[in-house]
Amino acid sequence: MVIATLVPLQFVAFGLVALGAPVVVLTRDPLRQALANGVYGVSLVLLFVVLEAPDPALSMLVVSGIGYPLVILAAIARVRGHDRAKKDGER
Amino acid sequence: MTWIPPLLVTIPLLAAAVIAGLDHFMPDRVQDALVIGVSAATTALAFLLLWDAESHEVVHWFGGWQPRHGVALGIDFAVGPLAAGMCAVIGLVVTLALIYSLTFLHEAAKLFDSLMLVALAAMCGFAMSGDLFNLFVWLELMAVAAYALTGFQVERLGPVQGAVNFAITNSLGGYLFAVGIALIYARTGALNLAQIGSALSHGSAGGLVIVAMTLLFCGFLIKGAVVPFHLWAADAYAVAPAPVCAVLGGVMTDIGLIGVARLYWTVFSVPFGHGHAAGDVFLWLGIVTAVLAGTMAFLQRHLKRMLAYSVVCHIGIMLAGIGLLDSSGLAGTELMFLAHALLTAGLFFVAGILHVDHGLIDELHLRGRGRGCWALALAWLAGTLGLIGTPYLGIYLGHGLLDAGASRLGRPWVPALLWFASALAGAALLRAGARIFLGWGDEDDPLLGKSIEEDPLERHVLRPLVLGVALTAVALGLVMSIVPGLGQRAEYAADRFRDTSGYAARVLHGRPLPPPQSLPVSIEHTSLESLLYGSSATFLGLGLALVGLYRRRLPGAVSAVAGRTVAPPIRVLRGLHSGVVGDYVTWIAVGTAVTGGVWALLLHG
Amino acid sequence: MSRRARLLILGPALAGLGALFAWAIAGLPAFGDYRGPYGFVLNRVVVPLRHTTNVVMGTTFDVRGVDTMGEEFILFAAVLGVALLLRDETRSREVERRTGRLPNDAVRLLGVVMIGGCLLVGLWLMAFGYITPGGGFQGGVVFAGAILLLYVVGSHRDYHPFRDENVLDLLESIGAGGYLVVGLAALVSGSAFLTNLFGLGTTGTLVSSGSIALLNWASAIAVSCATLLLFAEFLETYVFPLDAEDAAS
Amino acid sequence: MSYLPYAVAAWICLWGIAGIATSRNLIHLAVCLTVTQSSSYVFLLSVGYVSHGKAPIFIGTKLGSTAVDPVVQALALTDVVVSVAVIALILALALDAHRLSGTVDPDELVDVSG
Repeated sequence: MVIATLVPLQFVAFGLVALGAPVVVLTRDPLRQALANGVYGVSLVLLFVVLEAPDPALSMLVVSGIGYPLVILAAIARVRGHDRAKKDGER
Repeated sequence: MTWIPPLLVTIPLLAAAVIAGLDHFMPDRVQDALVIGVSAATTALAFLLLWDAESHEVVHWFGGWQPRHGVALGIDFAVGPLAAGMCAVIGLVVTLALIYSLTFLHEAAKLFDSLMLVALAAMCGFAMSGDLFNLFVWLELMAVAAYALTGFQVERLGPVQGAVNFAITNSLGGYLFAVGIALIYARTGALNLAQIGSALSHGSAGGLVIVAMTLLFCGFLIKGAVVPFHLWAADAYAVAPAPVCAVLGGVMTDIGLIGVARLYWTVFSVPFGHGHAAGDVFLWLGIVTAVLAGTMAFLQRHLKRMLAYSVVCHIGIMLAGIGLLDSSGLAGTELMFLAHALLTAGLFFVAGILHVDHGLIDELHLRGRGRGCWALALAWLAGTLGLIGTPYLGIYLGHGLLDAGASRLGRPWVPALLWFASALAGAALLRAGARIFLGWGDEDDPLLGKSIEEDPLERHVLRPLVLGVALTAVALGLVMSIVPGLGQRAEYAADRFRDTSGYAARVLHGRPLPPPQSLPVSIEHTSLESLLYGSSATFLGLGLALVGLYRRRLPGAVSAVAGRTVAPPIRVLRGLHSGVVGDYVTWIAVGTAVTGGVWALLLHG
Repeated sequence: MSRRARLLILGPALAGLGALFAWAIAGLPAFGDYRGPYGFVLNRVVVPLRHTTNVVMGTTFDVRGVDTMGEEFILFAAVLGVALLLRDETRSREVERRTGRLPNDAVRLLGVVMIGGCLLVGLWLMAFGYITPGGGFQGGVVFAGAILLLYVVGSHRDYHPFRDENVLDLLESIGAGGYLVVGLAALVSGSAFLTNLFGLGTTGTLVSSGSIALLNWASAIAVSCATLLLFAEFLETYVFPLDAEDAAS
Repeated sequence: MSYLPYAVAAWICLWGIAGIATSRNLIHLAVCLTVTQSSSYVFLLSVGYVSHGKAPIFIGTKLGSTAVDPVVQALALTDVVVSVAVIALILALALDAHRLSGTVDPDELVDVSG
């Protein structure tokens, strides 16, 4: 039987992911959080690669590189746009 | 006829794709006909499947990936009479809801129709699937369709709040379920339910299996709106359009319970079936859910919110039936599912018609406005009596079987509590009916909280059509207790559903079912006990409804004592249903941890 | 309940959940000690039986093809749902769309190169998915991203033919419906739903793996269109006019 | 040491739930949901990993060489798509909430209760 151990690179990848999750959760400002989430996404991609899972890694890459940021940033922009429009209206 | 199960999923999905794609090219009439035709055809196929599944297990291995040497490779739909019956009822309720919405919803009809068909397909897939991850896929598909349908009325805040709470809690439930899948997969290396079960039959069932079981079941209990995971249900069901409510409340919530039963009897009864600990947790959760939601129903004035709590109350009763872990209890749950789905749908339809007629949905505002609408009044009253379980009406037979199961297990107090709960929920509905259709009771009642109003979606409906649909739903639900032969068939279906090793042999090894003996076609009789319970629940419901209507006329001493003893817990109870999603998520975490802890204590060692 | 009360209840609950997780983890096989059998069996049988070198894609589109069918429709339903939920938003925003053309030719050239690159990568991911890593989903998202870049770099008009939602709706339905039709074709011919009917071809080439290729392309079309439609719902009426406004002020 | 990957997955899950329960912004909350869901990918892929195994793509390697589990990878793929669908819907709802009530704070988004 193979004695199971972590390859150093895997250790690093798991460490990054473990650090990333609280950072994303604790970043309360949505714009900064979107950024943090992007970095977290990259660390997940790295993790999937070192776990020999190229397909999920690619999928995570396109999702955290294109999918999430676009919808999140659009939502943030819309919310801020509304707020600004309302402020202008009040003035 | 192994070709039917995939069709129940693919026909509605294909129609959804066609409608979404050809929206700009298809005349409205053609689209209406297509939607209703497809939904009706799916229902008809489900009935055909039900007939076929009586004599053997209908197993369809997708892609032709049959198991090799007892190792499942692909995904299967394994359909017994119970699953087929569920599909038939789901199809029936969805078809009725679609006919009802023909004139009820004009706006965004393409999106609505497509999403309803997607939900229909997902629910059928969920009822039939024999693969753990595939269950997750259907669960998410029906959830995604349902979130959007709940928020249909985007011009008001209520639907948005309801949909947000629904989406967040149920998504979290889905993710807990996914983690549970990973854990159980690590232990067994299988995703097919029958195969997971057989893998768990050897080796110890330690903490891993108990925790995985907790996560998987909690995922379903969130979907099924069981205390303390039920908080989203009233927010969501109160705000969706009436036909969507009928589908969500009538069948989609209850389907979480089918998931619980399926998972227990294919997988977890293998390691834990010798004891009663797993079932007892369901039994207690069910009882607490039923009583609590019955009380909450009594405190509502918004008709759809009241119905939502009534749904949760009956979910509790059905979960308790599963928790008895015997055929009688499961058969009772099954029959209640059938009657409850149709009756609830019918009552939501009636609430929708009242809303359209008067532009009001608040019981107190509607007081006396329903005078003279005899058809509506009849539908409401009959539907309510069916939901209480007045002897030989509606859910009565199911409740009777459940009673028999409970007393056979030596737990005669279970039926008493459950009947009390259904009387409570029924009392709320009776009170509302008497106030609206007879003009009884006071004009205001501070007990029922602040007034809630909303604009109806549509003011010009083809009234005979919507009324006809409502009456049909109520009538079909009402006769469920006296359909000859249904009770015996439900018990047979439950027997087969509970036969863990037989199921595994049929699915993994293709072993044929021994020819079933022919079942009698007669009305099933219930015990004297159930008859008494059913009648007293009806009288209790009527009495409580009168108390609710004429609370102020009670003697001063009585109301003073009641005010002191009942008011504080009611305030706490209302406070818990805060409408804030952060609270709901907190209670989900608490519920999952406690459920897991209890199972850890009861099942370990 | 107050936020403080919520935290006080949440803390112990999460501790309890953590304890449950710890208990479960103690019973898991050690990391790297996967014992099968499901995955090992598939690794052995999928390549010879289906002539695809990428077992993950063979699993996704053939052995567990129904999951992927459900997945396509989850995306499909999400697009419909977002359109349903945002229909008021888009209706109330009848303002003219500003086009905010980027003036700099160098930027435009860079953009065109990037778009070309993205389109190629997207197509490559779609086409070779069942041979090397990639597949309909990944390729579809990249492809949609490239078309979106076209919208950013070019003027609004360049994007127009793709943004025509009737066409996108139709294409998405063809993609999602196509998946079903491939499955139903097998059912009609008397086999199980989604049975791989077509010639399996030579392992490692683009014409290998029979209907896996078809399903892959169907989902690529569906995913590209779904992603574009989602982006369109979220983006088209707001973000870019806003940016143009920022640039102007 | 060999249990570290699973512990990381559980850790992520708990943080995600904490984030959802305490969030004051629906956009933030939607991202926290994806964090919770990422826990299930990490669990799945860790569970299917085989020491010294290669990716289950058999080009130039002979069949039968040690490879990691392809099933969990297929499941993770589906899971990723689900997360995109859910985040899109929740963000759309957040926009609706903001349009109607001017806030994206779930604690203030209470129309009915009790």
